[in-house]
Amino acid sequence: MITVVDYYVVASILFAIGALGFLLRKNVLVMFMSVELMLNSANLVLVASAKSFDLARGSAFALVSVAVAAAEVGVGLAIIIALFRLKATVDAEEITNLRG
Amino acid sequence: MEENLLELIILIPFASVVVQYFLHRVLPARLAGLIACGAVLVPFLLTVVVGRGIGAAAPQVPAVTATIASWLTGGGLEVAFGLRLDPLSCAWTLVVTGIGFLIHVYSLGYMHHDPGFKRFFIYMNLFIGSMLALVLGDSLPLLFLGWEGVGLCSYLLIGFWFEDMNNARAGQKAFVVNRIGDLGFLLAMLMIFQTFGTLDIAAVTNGLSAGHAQGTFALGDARITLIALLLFVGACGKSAQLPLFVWLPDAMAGPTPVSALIHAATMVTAGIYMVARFSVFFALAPVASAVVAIVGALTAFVSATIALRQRDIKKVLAYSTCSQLGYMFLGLGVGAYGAAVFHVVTHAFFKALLFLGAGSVIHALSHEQNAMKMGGLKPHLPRTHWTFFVGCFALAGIFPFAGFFSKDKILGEALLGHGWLFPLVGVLGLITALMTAFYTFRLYRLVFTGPERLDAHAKKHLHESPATMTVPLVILALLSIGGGALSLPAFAHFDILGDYLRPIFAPALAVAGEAAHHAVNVEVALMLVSLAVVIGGAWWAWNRFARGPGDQLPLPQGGLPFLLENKWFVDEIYAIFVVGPMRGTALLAGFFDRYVIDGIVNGLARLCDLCGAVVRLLQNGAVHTYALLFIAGAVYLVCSLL
Amino acid sequence: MLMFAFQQTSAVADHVPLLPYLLIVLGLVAALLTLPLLLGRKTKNAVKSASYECGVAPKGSARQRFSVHFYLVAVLFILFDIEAVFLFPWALNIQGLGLAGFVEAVVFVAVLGLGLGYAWRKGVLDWQ
Amino acid sequence: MFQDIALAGPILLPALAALLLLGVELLAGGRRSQGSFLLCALGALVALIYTGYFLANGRTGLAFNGTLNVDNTALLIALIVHFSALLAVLLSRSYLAARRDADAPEYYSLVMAAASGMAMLAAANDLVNVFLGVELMSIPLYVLAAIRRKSARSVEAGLKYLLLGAFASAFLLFGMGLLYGASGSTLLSALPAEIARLETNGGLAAFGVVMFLIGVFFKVAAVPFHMWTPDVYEGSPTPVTAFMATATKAAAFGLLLRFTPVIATGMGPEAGSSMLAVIAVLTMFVGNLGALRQQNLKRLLAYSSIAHAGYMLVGVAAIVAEDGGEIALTGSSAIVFYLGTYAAMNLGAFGVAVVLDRGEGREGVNELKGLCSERPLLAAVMAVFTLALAGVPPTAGFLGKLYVFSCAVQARMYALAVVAVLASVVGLFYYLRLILLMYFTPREEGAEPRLLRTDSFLAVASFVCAVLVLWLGVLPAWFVDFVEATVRG
Repeated sequence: MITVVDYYVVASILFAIGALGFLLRKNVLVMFMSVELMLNSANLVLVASAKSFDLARGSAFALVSVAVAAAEVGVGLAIIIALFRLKATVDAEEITNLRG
Repeated sequence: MEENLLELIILIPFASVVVQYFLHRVLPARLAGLIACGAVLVPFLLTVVVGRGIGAAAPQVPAVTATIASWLTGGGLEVAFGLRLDPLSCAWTLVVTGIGFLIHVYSLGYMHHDPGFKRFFIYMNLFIGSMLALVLGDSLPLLFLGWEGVGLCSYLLIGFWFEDMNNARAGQKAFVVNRIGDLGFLLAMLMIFQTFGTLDIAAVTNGLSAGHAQGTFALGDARITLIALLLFVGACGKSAQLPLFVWLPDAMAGPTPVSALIHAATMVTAGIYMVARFSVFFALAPVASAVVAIVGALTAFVSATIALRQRDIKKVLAYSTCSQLGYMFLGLGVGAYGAAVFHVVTHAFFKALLFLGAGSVIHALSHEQNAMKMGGLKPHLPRTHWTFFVGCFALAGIFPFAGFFSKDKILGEALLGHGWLFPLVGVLGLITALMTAFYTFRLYRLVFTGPERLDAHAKKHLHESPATMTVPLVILALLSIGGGALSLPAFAHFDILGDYLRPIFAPALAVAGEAAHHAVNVEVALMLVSLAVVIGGAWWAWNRFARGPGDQLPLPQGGLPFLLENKWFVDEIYAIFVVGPMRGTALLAGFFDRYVIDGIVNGLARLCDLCGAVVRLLQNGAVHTYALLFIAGAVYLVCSLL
Repeated sequence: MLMFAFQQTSAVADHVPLLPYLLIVLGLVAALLTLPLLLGRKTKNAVKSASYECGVAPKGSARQRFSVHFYLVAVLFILFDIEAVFLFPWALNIQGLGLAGFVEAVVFVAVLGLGLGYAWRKGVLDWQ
Repeated sequence: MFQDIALAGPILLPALAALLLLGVELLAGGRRSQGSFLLCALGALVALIYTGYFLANGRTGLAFNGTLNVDNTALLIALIVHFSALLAVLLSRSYLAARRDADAPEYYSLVMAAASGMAMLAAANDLVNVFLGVELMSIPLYVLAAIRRKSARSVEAGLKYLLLGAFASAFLLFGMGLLYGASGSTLLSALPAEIARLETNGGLAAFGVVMFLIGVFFKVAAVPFHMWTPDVYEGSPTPVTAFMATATKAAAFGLLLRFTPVIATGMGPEAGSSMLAVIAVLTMFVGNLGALRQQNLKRLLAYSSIAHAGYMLVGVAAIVAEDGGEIALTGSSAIVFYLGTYAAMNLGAFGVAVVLDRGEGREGVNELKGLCSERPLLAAVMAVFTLALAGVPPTAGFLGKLYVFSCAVQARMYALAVVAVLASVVGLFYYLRLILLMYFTPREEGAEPRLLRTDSFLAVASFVCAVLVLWLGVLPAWFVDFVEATVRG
């Protein structure tokens, strides 16, 4: 029997995968993708909870968060392109001019 | 009417600061200096006018109060910008503005050629204003405001002549050490607020007296003791007591009038003021009082030993200031509150005189401060010489100069006190008196008599100081001679200051029990003993340094054989029983000062730097490091739930 | 008996109509894949094995650069695409939401339109 | 409906300004930097006056089915946000005029959009609105950080902020999901009761609270979620940094204040406050220690802003410790007071940094050398800000600290109060160094005299800040009364 808790577990695993991806990958684009995975795991929690309470609010919330995430992606890609134009790299480890 | 005058007392110095700051391009230097002097003289006159009205001893503490504006409210806190002129604050205000005015006038001459002339007077006026806020404020926050303000001015003035960062260390040291004291003060303030629900000083002290009468606060109540101790930590920082006294000798790097005003006559007595202000707390906390007495006596003793061999004329006076402040705390600790305040007043007279005299000497010798390179200045600087000479008598405490009466009052209360502690600190005080007389006359002999040891450059410019500098010296010398008349010994039944202050300390003395009145012959005998001790010390130094520094010219190593050559019986006893241990103590104290206290202060700074380096090392610019720390923090927080 | 079991677990019962649909889909896919093999003529040359009509060439350097315009348009597309999602719930409840809902939707579209106009003005849509 | 829109005015007006700015750019085209500057400043001013009017007349209430709670605290925070926005815009003019690599209309439009998000965050009473507010605040800030797109440092700052900010948003959203799962409600005001009702999900709620808080900690720059702060503050254009440091902090603390009941029920007052206390202590010390040897003024102020977040967290910890009761009110007003005064002093300090920068990116602390003799008024103003940041009386900074720390004492968290005072002592070192540089250190031998131009808008802004800092320090009664009366409602 699949309960809402199972959804939470799956979501947590997805979240952890995303966080690990963010930590381990050097490519800025892939790191960004990992964040999207984390956001979607949160959406999973929202939708699963909405289902378990039989309330629509959580699903609507998920919809909003998807839209907001899209906006974030738009901005993110733009900044990454600006960076690539300046430094010809998308390696996060090479972007360490600001430090100390 | 009186309220308005009271407000003016504190507003005038600040107004003068504002005027001088914004018009500093326009104002001629001379005029700026005169404005600054006037901004101190007028408050002094106003204080005299207002203060006369509160002389009458009533059951209620007589006072004039004024509220300038409402200040802090909220969180159950109601604090106004209120001023309160009662006998205690009146005494301090008169000293601050009176001596302050003389020192301002003196500075007109002393700082005449300095490019920072105008800046100097702005800081000085700012200092006077802050000090008045400290003394006149009727609430703890206002007191703290003044407390910080004088600290800031002191810091600015110590660093006055410093051109680059490294040399500003002295100023920074003063600031940091004071901060440790402030921490105690702040905590005490928070605890007082928690206990009494108000920060109004009169309300707090009245509340405590009433609470004691109703049995809420027993004698030796732990909370009251803790508050008293924390207050004393604050006082230790500001008034340069063990172990926080290290900053004061370093502070001598500032211009000499600053040393006279801030580091001798006024600011450093702020700690005394605070303890006197909260005397009820200390009366109810015998442990805290004992700590005050012991710390005071030890400071007096240790600083005096260090002063014995100092070569820098200002350093001698600086250590002497620490030592005299120790006397005052000793007095407060043994319950001789009135005597301690009396000593504050006389000390302000003669220490300001000595510092200004030293300044005059330094001025005449083109900034030479080493007493080993002076000598024989008596004919060249006649007015400076005789005023300084008077100051020496007062500091040493020789009858009938001012220092004699105040010092003797403290020593008398201590030596004749009950238990074992009071006589013990009294004896320590007596030994200190001996050393005080010794180093005072050593300094006098080294500077003014004996063979001239000036270098050529200093000799060429040798001249007596102008009248702006010598007139304040003369006035201070007269005060040092006659100041003792303010409060003659009990049997003389002439005690203006004591009567004036009585209502202030009545609650504290009611708690602790009024000191027993001693028979006249006991008091007189005691006076004679202390006088004998002091004169002995003075006479010995007088003879020993008749021909200049003698064995003290080379560095201290190998001084002991010379001492043994000396045929004097007293000298030999002194050498065997006193000088040896004293030299040890002095060495130890110097060592303690240099390595332990400095070490702790510097070590803390270095530790902070090290931690800062670690923080900056982690900040390596890589997003991955940041994310790793982020996740580590997240994992820690989540795990802390389990 | 079977129906009884289905009634008990209604979640499964809800999906029963999907079963024939699934079978049809699978059958169709299988048929489409196998029939050309059986019926079609087989010619092999480069043009024939290339992707049909459009899209990115399947082979070549992975480091090949694309015009930034390509990304800009793609990003714009994603944004407007997703914002359109919000119009669906509104459309479904258009009766209940009434005039106020209509005004809100108009404002929403107007703001989106402003964004589009801005992008247009900035020359994002000029394909040069 | 119209009532709702009127209440949401502090949120909608800056948004409208943002759209107008885009619209003007759309119709007029080209780079009308002067016009967009004036339009933006006008928008911020109107929003500020509107918020002030509502505050003065007690026009508060719930809007949009209770998803926005425009109460007095929200209005106060919005007031601080709009004040910061206005002053940051005033600083921007001369900064942007000296640089050719940022587009003015977009810049101003984004500032207004972010201000709208911040105001929304302050009033949000629903998780959806919280998330929207956070993102509407953050996304424009990402772009603003990177807006000098020819400058590698600016773009690097934007990228770092974006990556880590999105990362933190994921935590925030995940926490919201869990809280929703634990309560079945997205209304912040309903969360504590619902969580208590569905007590079986207690663990879930606590987990949710922690994840949510991590997201908020990132926004207020609390250790160890602070690492972005120094880099982003250094790389961003100076006025943007000033805006970020003051307004973001205000908005995020507004959210945190509204969230305190949820922390207390979700984690329990004990665990919640001790966690906040640990974070607060770490934040105060790391911030102050990191600033010790900084050579870059903006970076130094960044670390200082971390430390200030720590001081304010002390107050939050106190509020959570005594769930409900008197301290919730005094603590809230103390923190709001702190935020207001901090905004004034920090904006002022950044204003001076803009003057010293001279459009050439001179950000070293050594630029302060000899300022006293060159520009005494500027030096005095900077000294006021520095002393205020250090918390030295009689400036407002001292009072803010006093209020916040005394909250900790009221909540019987004595150790925390002592540590907080100690940390502020450490902080003195580097603030003092700035004063030393200005007043005691002359410039190098043979250094050219500098041409320090003060744009008139910038001068007005700095002057307003200095007056506020001193006024609120010397005679704060009216402001404290006002804040406390309004927070009490």
